[in-house]
Amino acid sequence: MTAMRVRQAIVAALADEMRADENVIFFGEDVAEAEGPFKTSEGILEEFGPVRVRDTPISEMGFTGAAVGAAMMGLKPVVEIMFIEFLGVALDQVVTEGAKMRYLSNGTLSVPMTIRASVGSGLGFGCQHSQTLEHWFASTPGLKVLMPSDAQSAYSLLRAAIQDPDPVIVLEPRILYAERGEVDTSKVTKIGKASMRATGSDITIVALGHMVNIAEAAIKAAGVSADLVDLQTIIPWDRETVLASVKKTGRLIVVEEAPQSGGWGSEIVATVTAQLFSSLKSAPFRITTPDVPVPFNGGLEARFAPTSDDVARQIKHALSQSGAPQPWWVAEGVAK
Amino acid sequence: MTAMRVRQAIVAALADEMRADENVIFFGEDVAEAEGPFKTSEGILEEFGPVRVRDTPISEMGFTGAAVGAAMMGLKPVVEIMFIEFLGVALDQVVTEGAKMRYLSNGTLSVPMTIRASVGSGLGFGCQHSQTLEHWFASTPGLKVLMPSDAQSAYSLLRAAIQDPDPVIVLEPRILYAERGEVDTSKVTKIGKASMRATGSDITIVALGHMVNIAEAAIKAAGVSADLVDLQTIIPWDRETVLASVKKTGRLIVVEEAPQSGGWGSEIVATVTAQLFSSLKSAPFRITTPDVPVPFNGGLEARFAPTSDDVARQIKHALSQSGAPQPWWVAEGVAK
Amino acid sequence: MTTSLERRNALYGNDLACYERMVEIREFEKITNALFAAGSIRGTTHLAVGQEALALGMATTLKPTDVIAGTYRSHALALAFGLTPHSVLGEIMGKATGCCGGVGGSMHMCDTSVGVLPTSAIIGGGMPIAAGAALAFQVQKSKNISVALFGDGATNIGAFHESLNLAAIWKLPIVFICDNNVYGEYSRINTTTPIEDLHIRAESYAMPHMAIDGMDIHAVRKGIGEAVDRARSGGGPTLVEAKTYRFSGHSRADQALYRPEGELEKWQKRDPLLVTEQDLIARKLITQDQIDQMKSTMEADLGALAKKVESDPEPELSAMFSNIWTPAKAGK
Amino acid sequence: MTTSLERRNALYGNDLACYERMVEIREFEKITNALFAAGSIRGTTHLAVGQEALALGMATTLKPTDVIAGTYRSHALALAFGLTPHSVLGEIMGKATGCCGGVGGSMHMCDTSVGVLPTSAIIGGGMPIAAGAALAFQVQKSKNISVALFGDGATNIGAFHESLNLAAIWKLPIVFICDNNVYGEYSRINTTTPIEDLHIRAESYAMPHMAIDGMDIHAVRKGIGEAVDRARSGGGPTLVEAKTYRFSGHSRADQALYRPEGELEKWQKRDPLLVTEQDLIARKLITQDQIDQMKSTMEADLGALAKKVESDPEPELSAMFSNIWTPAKAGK
Ligand SMILES: Cc1ncc(C[n+]2csc(CCOP(=O)(O)OP(=O)(O)O)c2C)c(N)n1
Ligand SMILES: Cc1ncc(C[n+]2csc(CCOP(=O)(O)OP(=O)(O)O)c2C)c(N)n1
Ligand SMILES: [Mg+2]
Ligand SMILES: [Mg+2]
Repeated sequence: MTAMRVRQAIVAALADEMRADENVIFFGEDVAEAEGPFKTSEGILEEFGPVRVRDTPISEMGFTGAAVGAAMMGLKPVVEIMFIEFLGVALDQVVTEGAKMRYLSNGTLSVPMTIRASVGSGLGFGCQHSQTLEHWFASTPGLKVLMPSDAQSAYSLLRAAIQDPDPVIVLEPRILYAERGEVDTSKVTKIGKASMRATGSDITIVALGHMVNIAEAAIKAAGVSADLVDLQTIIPWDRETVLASVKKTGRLIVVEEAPQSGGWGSEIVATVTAQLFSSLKSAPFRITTPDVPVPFNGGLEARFAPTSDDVARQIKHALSQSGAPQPWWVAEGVAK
Repeated sequence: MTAMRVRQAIVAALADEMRADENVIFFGEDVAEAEGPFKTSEGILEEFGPVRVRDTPISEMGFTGAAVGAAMMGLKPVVEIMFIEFLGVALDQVVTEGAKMRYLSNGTLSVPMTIRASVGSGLGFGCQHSQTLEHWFASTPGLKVLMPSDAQSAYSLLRAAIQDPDPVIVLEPRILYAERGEVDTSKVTKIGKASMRATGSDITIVALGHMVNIAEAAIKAAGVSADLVDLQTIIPWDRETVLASVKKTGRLIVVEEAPQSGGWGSEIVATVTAQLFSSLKSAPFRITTPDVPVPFNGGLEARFAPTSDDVARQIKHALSQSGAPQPWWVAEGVAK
Repeated sequence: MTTSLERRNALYGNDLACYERMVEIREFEKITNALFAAGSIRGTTHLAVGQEALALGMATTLKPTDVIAGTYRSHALALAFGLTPHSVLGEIMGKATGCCGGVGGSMHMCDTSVGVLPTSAIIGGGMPIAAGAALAFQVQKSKNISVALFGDGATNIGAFHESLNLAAIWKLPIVFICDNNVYGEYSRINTTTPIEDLHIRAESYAMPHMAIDGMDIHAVRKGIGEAVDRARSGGGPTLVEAKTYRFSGHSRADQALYRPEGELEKWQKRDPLLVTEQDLIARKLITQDQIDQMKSTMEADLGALAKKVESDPEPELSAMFSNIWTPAKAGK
Repeated sequence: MTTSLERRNALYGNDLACYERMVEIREFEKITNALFAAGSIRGTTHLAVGQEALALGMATTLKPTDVIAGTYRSHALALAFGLTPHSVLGEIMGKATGCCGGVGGSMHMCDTSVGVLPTSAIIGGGMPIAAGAALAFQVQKSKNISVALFGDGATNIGAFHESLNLAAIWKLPIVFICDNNVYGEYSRINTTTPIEDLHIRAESYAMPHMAIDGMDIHAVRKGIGEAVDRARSGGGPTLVEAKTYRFSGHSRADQALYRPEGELEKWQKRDPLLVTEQDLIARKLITQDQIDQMKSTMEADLGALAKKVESDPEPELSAMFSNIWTPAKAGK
């Protein structure tokens, strides 16, 4: 075990994979000479050299597609998308090309590429640089989408992603880059497997990325006994673990940093409801962000993503009443 | 009332709006001289001339963004995206620019643009030309997304879209273009309002686009008394109508042409479950496509989207058992 | 049974075989068109009539280990590069015997044994992918090269610009080949593009460029050969514009009534089959009689094939669930 | 209170006022930088030091009814076009008094009263939008024109290519202005772009183009003026490359240590303020003393403003829910 910041864990995972397999290459905007706008590639160019580690022009379509093509030829490219929004100019290469190449080659080609992208609110980057956007990749058979919640999962998920024979997107909560944690570098996560951050009996809380930390604090604040499921893989998500937990607790809350309408949490709620309808003790529900662009102002942005206080309030509600609670903006009369 | 094909209803709506408001302009690939690859702009160039009706280069990013800019300056541009997949190279302009311009201008600008795009499976166009992709637009405050199910709604929704002061995307099920129906050209739909295709007492079926027709046939085949809600607007969807119906029936099925994982139906199920938990008589569930790319082969493609037979089977299940039925591929042992 | 690779290898150094393959493509497309008209083919199909010389020129200049990323209009490419008419027609008809097992369709040709990467039905979609394949060859220090094949209309999409710039700055072993057949769907190129010689767009990337006569296999080989040599020897990318003509409509039932009068007739004099026939006859490699014979044999053979393919097996229902993901790899 | 429009109008035909605005921008950015260092500004901020002559040249060549779509690096643009230091700093600090009510931040300037469209933080994102505004002017038969302002790095993204082609084929009243400040983030332009004179990319669209000295307001006015006249008189688009230099790092704490030795010093001799001072002194419009005086007054004034803005009100919680959708229009 080594203490590292999340961004150092990312560097370590990339370096370990690059050492283990010379087919792993890495490129993106300012990732080589400048070692990454978020310092997520410190020392990578120096150790692996300019053939395997490259700065790209500002051409997300071009270089993301290049990763698809290089992967089809046997390399394992890792690309960095600085802010997830930038895939808005390149989604075609991910969803319509990369994810479908195994299918369109009748199984003769695979696309072992990894896209790393920073996501999320909380740092004052404004509404074009603060979303999580998991839903852009939803409903895309062929893709896998992961999100770490701490240094250990940042390390273990990235290694798993690079080793995986399919296109994998790792969405990294930007707000965690500077956070520290202990990392066991022998651990490589199994893609598609959730991890239990806490175990308990009264309620199941499912979360992803930084919301796992928020939920953890909320569980403590609420003083309840809860299973806290860190999904880790959002596509395809771990139905087995979630269903087993809710079967046990009879209650489900999903905490997500995505707008109320159309976030991934509804998938969890809908599946659990369909499968475990008669075991449910109260209404499963989601705690989300409101349906608004991410505001820049600090006071507003602090209220944008679920807070541990608000999650605690809603956990308590779930344990005492069968109906779902109101989101804070309704409860406080700020909006409908 | 006039009998028209869906594609004629689209032409009629566009022409009526262009007659009513000279700020309405129209462009896209081969929509002027050639009158549209799907003949959805027959006579438009002739009537309105080359200043207002234009063919574009193959540049979805360029011309979709141009619609955003023109809308900000007071025009009401309508653009045609031939197949929804082509927005994969231009999503930025829709989600990250267009939808956020009102917000980023502190409310001084609006973006009254309409994007029409053909969607859906069933016609042998293969996996890069057959998806519905509503989820690309999910979780985007500022956007509105509509989908017609017949000639009348094709007409009424398009007129509403063009009149609306926000960016609106109309997803047109390609399979319906040649279908005929009666159209009352005095009807303009209210965006955000669902329409009841059928009313009944035992179960609520929520569907969108062509799946409304499939569900209608299934209800007949199953011989049940059902509310059939044609959502019409998927973002923002009509919570009020759906909740009122399920309150009455106690049962909910969502029929959607989107993969099982991450489709919009989970949003409906999750919201209904959270709001009406104690009124539910059986598990609400979704009937979806499997998590696969759209296959080209006719026999396979015929099984891709929900069929009326299969929907009927699942309706009957819902009325007799409290748990959700299995999708056909599980029930038939073809896949997990 | 002949493999794709054998069919490909049969072409090298054999101009007669190349001509025969051109005839095969031409007759194949006639049958495709007829099957479509008869309702035996679903969806859409984009005929490659007029692309024969370009396809054969590329097939015989590239090695089978090189790769090419093409478009929805790739029947000529597929047949020239070696795919059997059976596997191409099988795919177009959605049969289990198709090159993609029948789940891809007319727009999606693929055969990695001869370097045909899955063709993309998204304009420009294959270009960054081809650049990526070239990147792989560069990193792997392989001598293989990559080709991106695309239409005139594709030169207006962002992926074109980004791919060329990326290839130039990284000096990738790639040749960009623009099949300028004058039309993109129903639009003449001059209505969407303010320049006539598309290849000059390479100047934006300090990239060598040229126009070639895409109707003459020798001109194609010469031009592309130069670009291929440059790529293979580490000299970086080239943009080649092949001047061709789309003899068919864009797809399916398009009659191409929008063509200016006389244009088709003018180009018909440069029909790649005609050009090759004149060359072969002049070189005394074939006679007019043999040509006529070859065409009617081909027509008959492919007609018989089409009958056979019509009764080929459909893919199993399970094919719908295959080749999507590998199961996730187990971790520790 | 002075309005944005008044501040804009004060510049026309008044070179001294233009110089003073340049000083304002320079001092404003010093304060922005200091506030950022002190933790009073959240997120990120991209200084426009070096952009002053370009910004003022544009502001005085365009009319207030023309529009411009800029980028995240738009403090100079905003101030030059008329926005008050209060509304710009208010936005940067997230205050209710900011030009976007504090919900946008440093990357998102906007003031439609002087034609500043919301600046986009997506590279190339504003370019198709600017083309669209030009389209509107063309359709409306307005005499207004549109400007897209973007960096050197942006010339490698697809939106650049598509926007220029579209503007050319439709002969839109637009001027594309590339602020080539030598760097895109931490990358020198020559590491990402294989040509030096970016404006030659206009050849791909048969579009007139030119390079101008972006450090000299007179050169800027002359070059852009020509392009503006062309656009306004129906002659279509122009690509103008303004040769400038980014005197600051890319954003925030970037020290720009990657600059080759001597480069900054070389460019400092062309500092737009210096160039303008020399011009004004030569024209006897100002003395060195007056310059020094003006700078210290400006520094003091803006310092005082910054204090004031720090205590400006924060946006209400309800601002988070505003300006997203209009309520859906009622139908029948
Ligand atoms: C991104 C995208 N936009 C539009 C289309 C629809 N489309 C299919 S073929 C075509 C014309 C392409 O013309 P060109 O590149 O000249 O190729 P050709 O068909 O002549 O071979 C268009 C616009 C598409 N497939 N992808
Ligand atoms: C699509 C996209 N990719 C990447 C970025 C990240 N980014 C922000 S500024 C920048 C550099 C831009 O350089 P240039 O265009 O020269 O403008 P300058 O900052 O020099 O004004 C990059 C890559 C972005 N905002 N959008
Ligand atoms: Mg063409
Ligand atoms: Mg720059």
